[in-house]
Parts: sequence; C-alpha cells; structure tokens
Amino acid sequence: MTFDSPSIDYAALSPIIALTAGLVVLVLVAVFDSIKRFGSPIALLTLAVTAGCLIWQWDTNTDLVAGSLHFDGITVTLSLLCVVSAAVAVLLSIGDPAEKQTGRSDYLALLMGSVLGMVMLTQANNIITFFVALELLSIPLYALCATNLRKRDSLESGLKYLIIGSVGSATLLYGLALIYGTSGAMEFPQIAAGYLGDGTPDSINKLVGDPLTLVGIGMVTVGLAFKVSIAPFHQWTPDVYQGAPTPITAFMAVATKAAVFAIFIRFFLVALIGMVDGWDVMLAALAAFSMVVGNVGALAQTSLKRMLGYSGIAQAGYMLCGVIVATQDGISALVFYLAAYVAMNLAAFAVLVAHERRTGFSDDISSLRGLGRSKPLLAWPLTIAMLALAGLPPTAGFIGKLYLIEALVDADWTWLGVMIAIGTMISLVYYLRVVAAVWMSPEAEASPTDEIDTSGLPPAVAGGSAGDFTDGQAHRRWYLVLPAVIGAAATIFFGVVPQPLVEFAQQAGNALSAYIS
Amino acid sequence: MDIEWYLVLSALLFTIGFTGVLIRRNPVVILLCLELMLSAGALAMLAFSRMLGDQDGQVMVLIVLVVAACEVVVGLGIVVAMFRRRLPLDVDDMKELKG
Amino acid sequence: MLSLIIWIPLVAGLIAAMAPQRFAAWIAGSGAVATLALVVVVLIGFDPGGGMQYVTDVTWIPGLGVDYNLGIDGLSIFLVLLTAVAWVPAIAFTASRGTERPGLYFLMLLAGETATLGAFLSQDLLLFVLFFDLMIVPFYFLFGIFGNDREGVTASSATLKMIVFTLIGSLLMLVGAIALAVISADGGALTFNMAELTARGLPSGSQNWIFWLFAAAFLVKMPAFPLHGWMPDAYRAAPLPALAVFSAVLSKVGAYGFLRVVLPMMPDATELFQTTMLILGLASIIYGSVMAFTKTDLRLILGFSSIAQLGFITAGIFALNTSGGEGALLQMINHGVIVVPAFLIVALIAERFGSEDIQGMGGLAKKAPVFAVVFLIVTMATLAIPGSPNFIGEFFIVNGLFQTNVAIAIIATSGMAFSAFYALRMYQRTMHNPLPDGADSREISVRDGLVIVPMVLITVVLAFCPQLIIHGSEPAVDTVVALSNVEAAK
Amino acid sequence: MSAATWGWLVLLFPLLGSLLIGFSFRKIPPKVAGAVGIGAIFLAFLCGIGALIAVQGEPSESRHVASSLWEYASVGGFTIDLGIYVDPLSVFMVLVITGVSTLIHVYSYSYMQSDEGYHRFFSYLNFFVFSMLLLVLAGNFALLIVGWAFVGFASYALISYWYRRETATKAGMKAFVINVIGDIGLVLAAILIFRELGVVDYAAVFEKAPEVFSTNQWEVVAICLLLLVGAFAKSAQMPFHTWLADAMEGPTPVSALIHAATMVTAGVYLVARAHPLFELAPTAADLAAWVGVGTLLVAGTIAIVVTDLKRIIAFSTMSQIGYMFVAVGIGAYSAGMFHLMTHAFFKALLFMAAGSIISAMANRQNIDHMKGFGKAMPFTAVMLIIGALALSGFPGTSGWFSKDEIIDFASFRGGMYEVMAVGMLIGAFLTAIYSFRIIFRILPGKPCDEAQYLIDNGHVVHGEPGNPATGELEDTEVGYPGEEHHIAEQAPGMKIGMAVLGFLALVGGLLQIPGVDEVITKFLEPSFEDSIFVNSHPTVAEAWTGLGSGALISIVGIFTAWLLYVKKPGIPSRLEQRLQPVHSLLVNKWYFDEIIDFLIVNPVKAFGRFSNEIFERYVINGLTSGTVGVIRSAGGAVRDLQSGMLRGYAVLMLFGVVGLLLYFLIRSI
Repeated sequence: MTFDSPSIDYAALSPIIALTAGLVVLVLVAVFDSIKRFGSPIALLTLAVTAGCLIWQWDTNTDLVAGSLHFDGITVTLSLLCVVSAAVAVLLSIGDPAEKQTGRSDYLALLMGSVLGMVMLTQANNIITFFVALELLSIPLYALCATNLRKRDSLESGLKYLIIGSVGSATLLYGLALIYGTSGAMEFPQIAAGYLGDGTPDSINKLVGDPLTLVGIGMVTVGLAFKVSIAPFHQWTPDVYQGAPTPITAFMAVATKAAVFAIFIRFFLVALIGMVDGWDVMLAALAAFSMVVGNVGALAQTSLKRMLGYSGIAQAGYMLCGVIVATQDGISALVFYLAAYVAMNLAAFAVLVAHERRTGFSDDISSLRGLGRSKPLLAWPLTIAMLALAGLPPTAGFIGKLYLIEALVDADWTWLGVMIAIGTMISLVYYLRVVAAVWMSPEAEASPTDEIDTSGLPPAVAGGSAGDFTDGQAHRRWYLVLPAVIGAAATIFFGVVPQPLVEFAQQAGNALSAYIS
Repeated sequence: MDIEWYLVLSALLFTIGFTGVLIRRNPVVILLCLELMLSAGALAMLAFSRMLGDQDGQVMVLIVLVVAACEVVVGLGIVVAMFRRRLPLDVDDMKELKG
Repeated sequence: MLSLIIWIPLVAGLIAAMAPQRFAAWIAGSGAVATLALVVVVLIGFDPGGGMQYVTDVTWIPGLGVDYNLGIDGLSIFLVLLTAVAWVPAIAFTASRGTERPGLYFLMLLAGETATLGAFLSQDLLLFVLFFDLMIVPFYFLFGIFGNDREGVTASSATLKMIVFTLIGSLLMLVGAIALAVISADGGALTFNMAELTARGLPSGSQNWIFWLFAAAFLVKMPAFPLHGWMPDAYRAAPLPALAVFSAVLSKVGAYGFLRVVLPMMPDATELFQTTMLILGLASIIYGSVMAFTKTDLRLILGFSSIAQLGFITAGIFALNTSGGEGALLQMINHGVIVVPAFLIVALIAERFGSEDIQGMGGLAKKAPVFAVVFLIVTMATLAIPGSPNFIGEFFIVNGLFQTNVAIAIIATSGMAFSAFYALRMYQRTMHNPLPDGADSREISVRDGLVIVPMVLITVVLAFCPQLIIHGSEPAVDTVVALSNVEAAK
Repeated sequence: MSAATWGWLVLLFPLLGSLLIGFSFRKIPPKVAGAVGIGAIFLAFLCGIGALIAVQGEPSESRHVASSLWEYASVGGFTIDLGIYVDPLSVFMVLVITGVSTLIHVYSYSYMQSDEGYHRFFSYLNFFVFSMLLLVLAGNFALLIVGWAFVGFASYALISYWYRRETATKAGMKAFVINVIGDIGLVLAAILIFRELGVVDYAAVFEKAPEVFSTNQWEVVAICLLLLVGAFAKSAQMPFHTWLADAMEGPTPVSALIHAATMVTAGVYLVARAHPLFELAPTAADLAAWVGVGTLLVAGTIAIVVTDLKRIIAFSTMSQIGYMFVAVGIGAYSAGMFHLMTHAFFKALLFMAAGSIISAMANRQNIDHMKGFGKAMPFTAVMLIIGALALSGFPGTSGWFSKDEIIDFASFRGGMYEVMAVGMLIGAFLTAIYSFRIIFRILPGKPCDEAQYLIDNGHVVHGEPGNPATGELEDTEVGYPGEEHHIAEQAPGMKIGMAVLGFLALVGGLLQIPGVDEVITKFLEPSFEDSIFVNSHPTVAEAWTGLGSGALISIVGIFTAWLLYVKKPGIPSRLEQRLQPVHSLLVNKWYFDEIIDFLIVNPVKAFGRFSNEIFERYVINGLTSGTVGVIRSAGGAVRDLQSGMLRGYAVLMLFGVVGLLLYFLIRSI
C-alpha cells in the first residue's frame, strides 16, 4: 500500500513552528549557566517572529493538519493578542523575584509553552486539539503561579489553581466525550452536521432535545466558563490573581481570556450552532450573574490585584454577551472589547508591578496614595487604565462597551445591554476609588507585607538568588514603564480613533461568515 | 453489553472522583481523585468510540492519559515545594488568600 | 471652524500643563480668549433663519455608524457663546488667586470647556453622548483634587457621589441612544445623525422607555428635584471658580439635551409625558426655592436657586409652544450669565468673612459701596426683577405655560415670589445689618472688579434689549417645538 | 417739539441725575450732589409743563401720542416695545409727581444735611422718580410692570436706607416681597390680556376690549381682579397694607415722597388708566370701591389710637387712598385724580412738618412725649395746622373740595353707592378727629423739656442715637441722620418746601370749584372720553349741598377732637380702660400682621424647615446612601463567600454544574 506523506502547509503552521522552536531553544539555554541571562531576549525574539508570521498569514483561511486546526481571522486576531500579552508578561518579569528563584529561562520556557497552547487553542477545530491545547495552556500556568517559592501565597495559589483547574478540565473532558458520542464526529463542522441528523426537523429536535447532548453541552460550558472565570465558577480567580506573581497574573488575566473566548466562539458558533436557542439563554444567565457578582464583589476589595480579579469576572461577563448574540457583529464587538481589555489591563498591571517592586509587595489600594503627586509617569497610565475599565468616553473601553451594547440591541438582547450599563454603573465606584486614591488623597507610607521567614530554609532551588525584593528605582525601569505608557497610549488612541481596531475586530467577525449571519 | 452500562460506570467513576475531591483534605489524595475523574471521561470516550466504530475516541484516550500524567507531575511538584517550605499539607489550612 | 472652537481649549490646556507653571495661567487665559474670539466670528457670520450652519461631517467610526458631525444653529449659538464667555472670568479669577499645581488645574478646566463646546456643537447622537460623559471627568478631578474637605464629607467622596450619579444617567442615555438608532434603522443603515434620526421617527411604543432613559440623564445633570442628591455635597466641596462655570454651563447641557434630542426625536412620548415633566419642573421650582431660603451656606443658596431656575426652564421646554421654548432658551442664557459673577462674589465674601455661612455675616456695604452695588445688580437679576432679562425669560415661560396648563402657570409664578425672598435674604444677610467684629469689609479690588463687572454688564445690556437673543434663536426653537407637538405634525 | 419727545426728556433727566450722583459719589461734595438731584427733577418738571403745552395744543380728540424707541422683546406674536403713551392723564400725573418731588428734594437737601450716605440718598431718590415716571408714561402693560418693579425696588432701597438697622432691613424686605406679589398679579393680568386680545399696548387693548368682551365676562373680571391685586399691593389697600406701617423706618422725606405723594397713588393711576376694562367688569370696579371704603374706615380707626407720629400720618394716607379707590371704582375719575393731587400736597406737608418736629424731639416719634411745640416752633406749627385742616376737609381748603366731590358723586349714583357715601362721611369724621388729635396733643400746653430747651437756647437737643420705633440704643454709625438735626425754623430748604406746599394745600381746591371752573375735569376729559360716566355727574346744586355737609362734619370732628384732647384730657384714657378689647384690637392694627403671618409666612417657613431637615436628609440622601448600602452589603456577601477554602470552591462548582444540568434536563423534557 502506498504511503504518501501528508501535505503540510508550512506557511499557515509557521506561528506554531516558530513558537515551538523558541520553546526548545529556551529550554536548552536554561541548561548553560553562562547564557542564562539571554532568556528574555530570546523569548521576546520568538514572540516577535510569531507575531510576524501571524501578520504574514493575515487573511489565510484554511484547514490545517487534516482538519484538526482551522486558521482564519479569529485565529490571527486573538493569537496576536495572546502574543502581545505574553511579550508584556516577559518584559514585566525581568527582575521579578519569582523569575530569579526558578532561574530565568525555565520560567520563560513555561510561559512560551502556555502561549503555544493558546495559539493552538485559537486554531483548534476538533475535540482532541481543543482538549490538548487547553491543557497545554493551563498546566504551565499552574506551575508558573507557584514559581515565587519565597511567598506562601504563590504556592497556595498554584495548588488551588491546579486542583480547581483539573476539576474543570475533567468536567470539560466528560462533556466532550458526550458530545462526541451523540454527534458521532470529532471535527466541529462534522459535529454540527451530525446534530442536523438527516435534515428533517423532527430528527433535529430529537437530537437537540436528547438529554445526553444537553448534559454534554452543559459540562463543556462549565469547563470553559471556569477557564474564563464566569460567575458560579469564578471563585478561584481572586485568590489566584492575588497569590500569583504579578506578571503571571497580568498574562493570565488577559491572554487566557483571549484564547478561551476564541474556542468559545468556534465551539459554540460552529459546532453547536444548530441548538443556539438551547444554550444562549443559559449563557446569558451566566453572563448576567457574573456581571453582578464581579462588580459587586470588587466593591468590597482593598487589594488592587483582587479588585482587578473581580473586575476580570465582570468584564468576562460583558464579553460573553458577544458570543450569546451569535452574529458577526457580536464576534467583532467581542474581539474589539478583548483588544481594549488587553491594552487597559496591561497598563494597569505594569504600573502595579512597578509600584510593588518599589514599595515591597504591598498591593493595597491605600498604598497607592499620593502617586499622582510623586510619580506622575506611573499615575497617568493607571488613571487612564481605570477610566477605560470604567468605560469613560475618551478611552477604548467606552467604544468597546458601545460596540457590545449596539450588537446586543441589534439582536434583540436589549435587557443584557441594560445589564451591562448597570454593571458599569456599579463598577464606577471601585475604579474611581483607585483614581481618587492616586490623585486626591495625601501621601501614605507603604505598609510592609507579610514575608515567610526564609532564615531556616535552604537556599532557593536551582540557583535562584535570594537577594532582597525591593528595587528602589523600579519606577524608572524602562521595561516596566514602557508597557504601561504604551498600554495607556493605545487605550486613548483607540478611544479617539477606533476605526483601525474596528477593522481588526471585523477581520475576526466575518471569519465565520459561512456559519452565522 | 450495550453502551448504557459503560456510560453508567463512567458517570459513577466521575461522581466518586468529584466527591473524593470534596471530602479529602490531603492534596495528594485530591490529585488521585482528579486522575479518577479524568479516567471517567476517557472511559466514556472509549465507549462511544466502540459504539461509533471509529478510532478517534481511542486516539483521544491516549492523549488524555498523557495530559493526566502532566497534571499529576505539576501537582506533586507543587506539593513537594510546599512540603519543603514546611507549610501544612492540608487543604483547609491553605486559607491565606481569601475575601 | 467648529472643530477649531472645540479643540483650542484642550490644546491650550495641554500646553499649560506642560509649560513651566508660571506661564500656565497666561496660556490658559489666551486659549479661552482665542476660543471666545472664534465664537464671536461665528456669531457675526450666523444667519438666524439659516438652520444648520458651519457643518463639518467626517465619518469617524463607519463600523458603528458614528460620524464626527458638527453644526451650529439657533439653539446652540448662544449657549456656545455663553460657554466661551463664562470660562474667561473663571480662569482670570483662578489666575489672580493662584493655586498649587496650576498646570493640572487649567488642563482640567479647559478640558471641561472642550467637552461642553463639543456637546453643544455635535449633531451626531453618539458624539453628543460621548461629550456628555466627557464633560464630568475633568470636573471630577477639579472638584476632587482642588476641592476642600468639609466636616464629615471629604472632597473625593463628595465628587465620587457626583460622578457616579451623573454617569448612571449618561450610561442609561448611552443605551437609549443606541436603542433609538437601532430601532429607527430597523434593518436599514445604522446612523446616529440627529437630523436623520428626527426624520426617521420611532414607533411610539419604544419611544416611551427611551424617553425616560434620556430624561434620567438630563434631569440628573440639571439637577432637577428628585435627582439632586449629589448637589449639596459637590457644591460644598468644589473650588468656587470651577463651580461657577460648572453651575452656569453644564446644567444647561441637560436642558439643551431636551430641546435638541428628546423633543424632535420622541414627539409622541414628549406629548404623553408632558404633564409629568411639567410637574417635575414645578416640584424643582418649589423645592429649590424653599430649600434656598432655609439654607445658611451661600453656596447652597445659589445651588438650590439654580435648581429652581432650572425647574422654570424645564417647565418652559415642556410647555411645548414657541413662547415656552423661547423663554426657556433665553432663561438658560440669563441664568448662565448671572451665576458666574454670583459665585465669584461668594468667593470674595468668603475671603472677607472667612466663612461661607451667612449667620455670622452682615454690614459689608459700609466700606464697600461699589461691591454692594455690583452684588445688588446680581441679586436683582437672580430674583428676575421685571426690567432684568431674567424676567423676560420667566415672563415668556409663564406665558407659554399659561397656554398649556393654567394651574401650573399660576403655581410657577409663586416661584417668582420665593425667588424674591431668598435672593434678598442672601443680599441682606451679607451686605446689610451691623458688621460683626473680626470681619474686614474692604472694597472690591480693581483686579476682581475687572473679572466680575464685564459679566454683570452683559446682563445690564441684555436688560435693555433681550431681543438680541430672541431674534437669533426663535426660528430654531420654532422648528423644534413644531416637531414636538404631534397633532400639528400629523 | 412733540409731546412724545417731551415725554422721553421727562424720563431722561431723573435717570441721568441718579446715575451722575451715583457714579461720582467720591468726587463731588454732598452739597453739589443735592443740587444736581434737585436740578434733575426740576428739569423734569419743566419738560412736564412742555408736554402739557404740547398736549393741550393738539385738538381735543387726538390728545394722546404713543411713540416707541425699539422692539424690546417679541416671541411668537407677543411683541413688547419700549414705548411711552403721553395723554392728559399721564401728563397730569407727571406734573404732580415732578412738582411734589422737587419740593421734597429741596426739603431733604437740608433735612439730610449731615447724613454720611447723602449721595446714595439722592441717587436712590432720583431713581425712584425716574421709575415712577416710567410707570406713569409706560405705553404698554409689560413696560408698566417694569416701571412697577423699579418703583418697588426703589422703595425697598429707600426704606432700608439706614441699612445697618435690623428693623429697617426687615421692613424693606416685607415691602419688597409684597410688592413682588403685586408684580405677579400684573404679570398674570398681562398674560391673560395677551391671550384674550393678542395685544398689549394701551391704545390697542382699550380699543379691542369692548368688541371682544361682554360685560362681566369672567376673563375681563379676572384681568381686572389681577390688576387690582397689583394696585392694592402698591397702594397699601386692605389685604396688602401691612408693609406701609413698617415702611416708616425710612427717613421722613422718603415717607413724604413715596408713602404719601407718589408711589401709593400708582394703584389709583392704574385703575384710572385701565378704566375701559374696569367698566366692562363692574363687579371688579365695585370690589375696588368696597375695599376702598373698608380700608379708609379701618385705617381711620387705627390712626386714632396709634401713638407714633409718622404711623398716624401713614394710616391717614391709607384711608385717603381708600377715598381715591372709591372714586375711581365708582367712575369719578377726575374727582379721584383731583383728590390725588390735593392729597399729595397736604400729606407731604404733614410729613415734612412731622419731620422737623421729630428732629426737634431728637429722633423720638412718640406723641405722648411731645407737648407745647406751638411756641417752640411757630412756623412748623402753622404748617402742621394748614395740613391738618386740609386733611380733615375744613371748608375752603383743597381737601374739602376734593374729598366732598367724591362723596357727592357717590351719593349722586345712589343705590349701594349711597352706603359708600355714608361710610365716607364717617371716615371724614374720623379723619377730622385724628388729624386734630395730633394738633391738640403736640402744639398747645406746657412745652415738654425738648421744646423748652429749644425755646431757651434756640437749638435742638441732642439725645444719644436710638432706633425711633423701638427706642433701643444703636451705635452712631447705624445711619442716624447725623449729629445736628434740622428743624424748619433753622433750615431754609425745609422752610421753602413746606411753605410752597402749605400754599398749594390751601389754594389747591380752587381749581375744581363745582359750577365755577372744573379745570381738572375739563383737562382730563380727553383721557376718559370713552368712559360711560363721562357726562354723568351731579348738578352744581347737589355738589354745593354735599360740600356744605362735608364742611359741617369736619367742624364737628374738630370740635370733638378739641373736646377730647384739650378740654377733658382724661376722657381718652378712661375710654381706653372701658373699651379695652376694642382698644387693643386697634392698637395691634386689627391683627392683620398676625393673620398674614399665621396664614402664609409661618406655614411656608415650616415647610422650609420640614424639607430641609427631614425630606432632604431622609428621602434624597436616603435614596442615594440606601442604594449604595445595598450594593456594599452585597459586596460583603460575595467577599464572605470567598472563604479561601479550596473545598468550598469545589462545592460551589458542583452546585454550578448541577444547576446547569438541571436546567438542561428541564429544557429537554
């Protein structure tokens, strides 16, 4: 029997190839002490190359690897977002205590692994790649969360994230199994075809109504909802965000949402499009619930990272509306909002990292007092980020909310639009409380944080130096201030001239023109 | 044996795993229970693959085993790190992050 | 040309923020004066009957159907003039008093001017909503950073309450605006162009709830009776020059919003809720006046008197006839012109007495006759003494109300009697009665005089001939009012 | 020059005078300021005469001229233009106002000599005359309201002229608020006129009114009632009169000018000017008359009991204005105007005389302390007597002619107007009593120590400065009219003013001798030719019999006053004990102040306190802090849910999964 090698479309696979290459090089570099210092530049280089490949493949729309990956507009846009947030995470973690303890390149290798998982997830087109990519994305993050061995919180957050994450993945797996069983196929388009049955309306109802399918969809929703921290499954988010080292929190908050929403779109709007009125009300309920829980929860927070965690839950609720609407406008609104969300959050986290380094790990809002007067270069990006998150006009946040509400109202989901408005109203209080702390209150002395007494412990594992953690000049470090300023500038720029970002988002929107109107 | 029995078994496995995670306090045992839940999913996948007659399900099961292994590795890694830090290996004592 | 008017203040503000602090005041002042000059040029070239003029229409976000569409007509020409005129004394007064961090102060003040001018000039609904939101942000910083903490209420918590209140309104308006555009497009091309939306019309069912979304935003902004919870704390916390401009101009955007958006685009709903809005306006008049003459803090007296005046304006707008509408527009400008010097005078009084509570005041007129006469003219205009332009505004509002609902008109006139009482009480408790020891009643300085007297002169000139404003704005008000009463349209 | 240009000039000079004095208060010395003030008003008087000649020059049927400068405001068909309307009625009023004002300016030139607010006084006085002239010359109802309000403002400014005195500022506030209520009446009337007739100018309104309205149609009655509200507020008639008594806080020339001659007559002018409307609404006209009668009786009774000199004269003004309202109410317009003129003369004279006596009494106004000024101040005494004679309608004096003409007209009309005539006669009797109560209490008898001091060393005693009404002491800066006071005997200005007025009070009546020369009626006839009463007035015989009865009543009144206060001084005090309740009723001015406070002022203040303490705190703030509280507690709940316990999260996750599955199972059935 003749054995013909499969035709591999290297061009479309180039982003994944570049990332894998980078990952391998990083792992090798980690071995030799002398060149360990070059970890970050290599990581940045790989990310740059990947971004280049993605942009090179801007408008390809093909199936890859025998249908298991599908490279199209959604992939390009959302992968770019993941790559950008990864780059910023790398920049932020230069000189981060966690990175020092685990040795620079290993830390970055794990990060690269996670990014690879994300890029694959945005392309996943069948159940197997879906599950593998999701796990490839999560497992390095579990590890990364626990890297700051010095701090007890970091270990605790890592373990919590792992256990709850695995429960979510297990549920997801079981759901996928059920869907595979009832639809009879692995690739999403075939699943959709499978659910259509022989096209006769009653067969559709039978299949759609069949309990196993619905249970399957339910469990898959739980798995994905957990990953993107939608309401009832959000409990891990605040703890992990607070515990994990801040660059990782930044990366996790932004990149995971982008990747998981990619698979949300592909899975729900390609595979399960047949039973849209089955799951859209359920998702709407989840979205509304998470908006309320996220916004209300954030009110009572004093730690900035926990507050950003809760705000992440609320923003995830807003973004989910893009999927519920099941229209191209909905997807482009979602992608636009994600892009704005990336810019806002990275600016906020960059400032937070710089502030933490300078004041020794106190992420309490009251420690931000008087920042406006003493460090305007840090204060302005944080203020712009907060105003953008609150959805005030000159920023991309406002245009994002506007685009989302317009998509909702267009598809007769007006009550969700009002829910977004109400959620934003509540969110004003805690976002502006940060702005008030930065600008309007007098200078505050930084409160020292709890630190494990590392006296009795052996030196850090794998050669991590046990130097002290505060870096007085943190606020002037280029790699900390640059992402903050760029993030804030991007927020304002896309707030005033949103058209390029709208086109970027529409690229993703009309990628699914074949499946939805 | 038609497929219902396999599904019932996998559902049973899943619930046992889930309750194990809820009840036990030692992280290592929790990791074990997670393995159980993953294997329940794998079993269901196998059953359906057998019913549908194609090998996709079995390929998936192999991959699931690999992934489960990775998780356990990372999980145990963290548990060891915590043990070295002389932190109490009890899930209920991990209450630092709350509120 | 209009874009120039909108963006010059912001540019001047940015330069003032960057430049060395010594020149900040001069740059800011020149920015404001330049805008004023441009507005005067536009005013000269303005032809009252000519509908929308100086139109600039550039597509901004084609994806969302939003375009950068500016235009000026009878409705907005004089409000734009009021804005440009009001900012100059505010900046001059702050410059003469000096603040710490002047660069930031002037940046925020001028950003406020940009947003307000934008709101008055934008002919695209989304652009209007955007500028409407943008207006409150600079004042949030101004009141928060430069405001003064009072017992029990810190400046930042008072301003937080203000901005949350206002933004709740404007968020509801955002949803309303999108719903309005989407429903009126029903499948066709989505646009936010106000003229287009007015032409398309809206099914009356959806008009009703959209009406209340818009009304909520504008009533909070004014502030009107039930939704003025934020006003006392914010007014007590704010720095006075910024407050003068805030109270004079920003509350007018709310009233202007009714005329520009609600009346033409939702005629059925306006017709349906006319009486409720009249009663709301009336409640503001009565409640505002009653509170004004019980309060003892000068800022709150002026604040609640503005609520009463805005109540008059709302009633005028919802009389839905030319006389009511024109009276309301005239009253908006009169109130704006008189409130700026009023607040600056309160600042001068506070400097002389050390506090703003009128119980400890009196007898200032003894050694400050010129100051007393200026304040007398301001008080007389505030209580709308016949002969002042404010009276002509109130006269035509009551005349308009008379044609729709006689009972409400008569109760509204009681507002005139109350205003006489509280304005005179304010004047007497500060100027007359014996001078308490420890207060120095020195004459108004030439510098302050140069800042305050020009605005008072505008009122005096308008007193002789209010027709200047009426002539310019009547055709535009006619079109809006004609659109709003549905039977005439049918 | 045409009458219109004269009209504009009449308006121009007082305004110029007021601004000139106002702006140059630091540069020109007080003397020059006084001179400028007097000059401005005198020029206005000359222009008034010019207008008189111009108007008389016109043929009789076209003796009214309307001219407007520019269009003041026009919205949706409602056009108001800045116009004046010159006709015999307005010229007559201009002459009375400017004439009397010039004399009062001369009087106050020396009376206010050492007061440190001299410039401010003359500036306000000139502004007052300007606004009064604007009111009288206004060509349409809107401009009338503007004049009306300026007059109100000027009276406020002059009442609280000594602004450092608490009682003065309170009185000023009270006068101004009641005046604003009057303005509101006029505003509503103007709006109603526009709604019915579509036009606001006098000529057009009075020409269109008969076509549109039928007599006693509710609209025209409403318009007239609203006009009456304005008139009563300005002329201090029954329900709105409480401010007049307190207005005596102002300096005496102010009381002379505003609360005797000019401002209080504005209401009478308004009713006369709008007579076509009132004739279409007889019920309103009768109401005006009845209120007039009521006021004159009430005021008369109070004047008998009040002990403050200026307040007695104030209440007498109220009752004389009552007479004028009856006159214009029943259609005797020219009689009303004539009484208005004569009243201006003798009432101003009385106030001036009272002023010089009060100065002599070192600013104390209680007549119980005043005794024996006849010898101490002969000139003032004579003037006082002339004024009292004219006021009580002693035969031969101007008061006699003017008051009795009204009474004759009332009795001529018969029916219920007969009852009014009787009321007026009783009023005349009361007037005679209280006017001579002043004379007999102050002039005869042993001079009190101030008078004695004046007789001995020829100049006035200087008590320490005190509030004349309440008597409690004040610091000298309060605006006390300077150290030296001025009595007519020593101040030339006061003497000239009083002398001329005294002459006019005596001689004024000859202008209108029934049967001989009805100068006023013939002069005003063109203004009232469209009135239905124009050619119906009592025959000459009836007029003279009326005059006879009037003379008789005034003599009897004077005799009883003489009896009570000179012959048997004990009677009044005994009467007071026996009729104690009546006495206290009258002393408290029939408790009007208390009634108004009870009905209007206190409820409004209570409503203010209620809304301030309770409503604002609980409802408005409750609303906001309530919602914030709810949200914050929800936030707390979410935070407590976050127990940090890993197993807790897993449980919630389980609930989430179960919830979803249940939802789907339910859907799938």
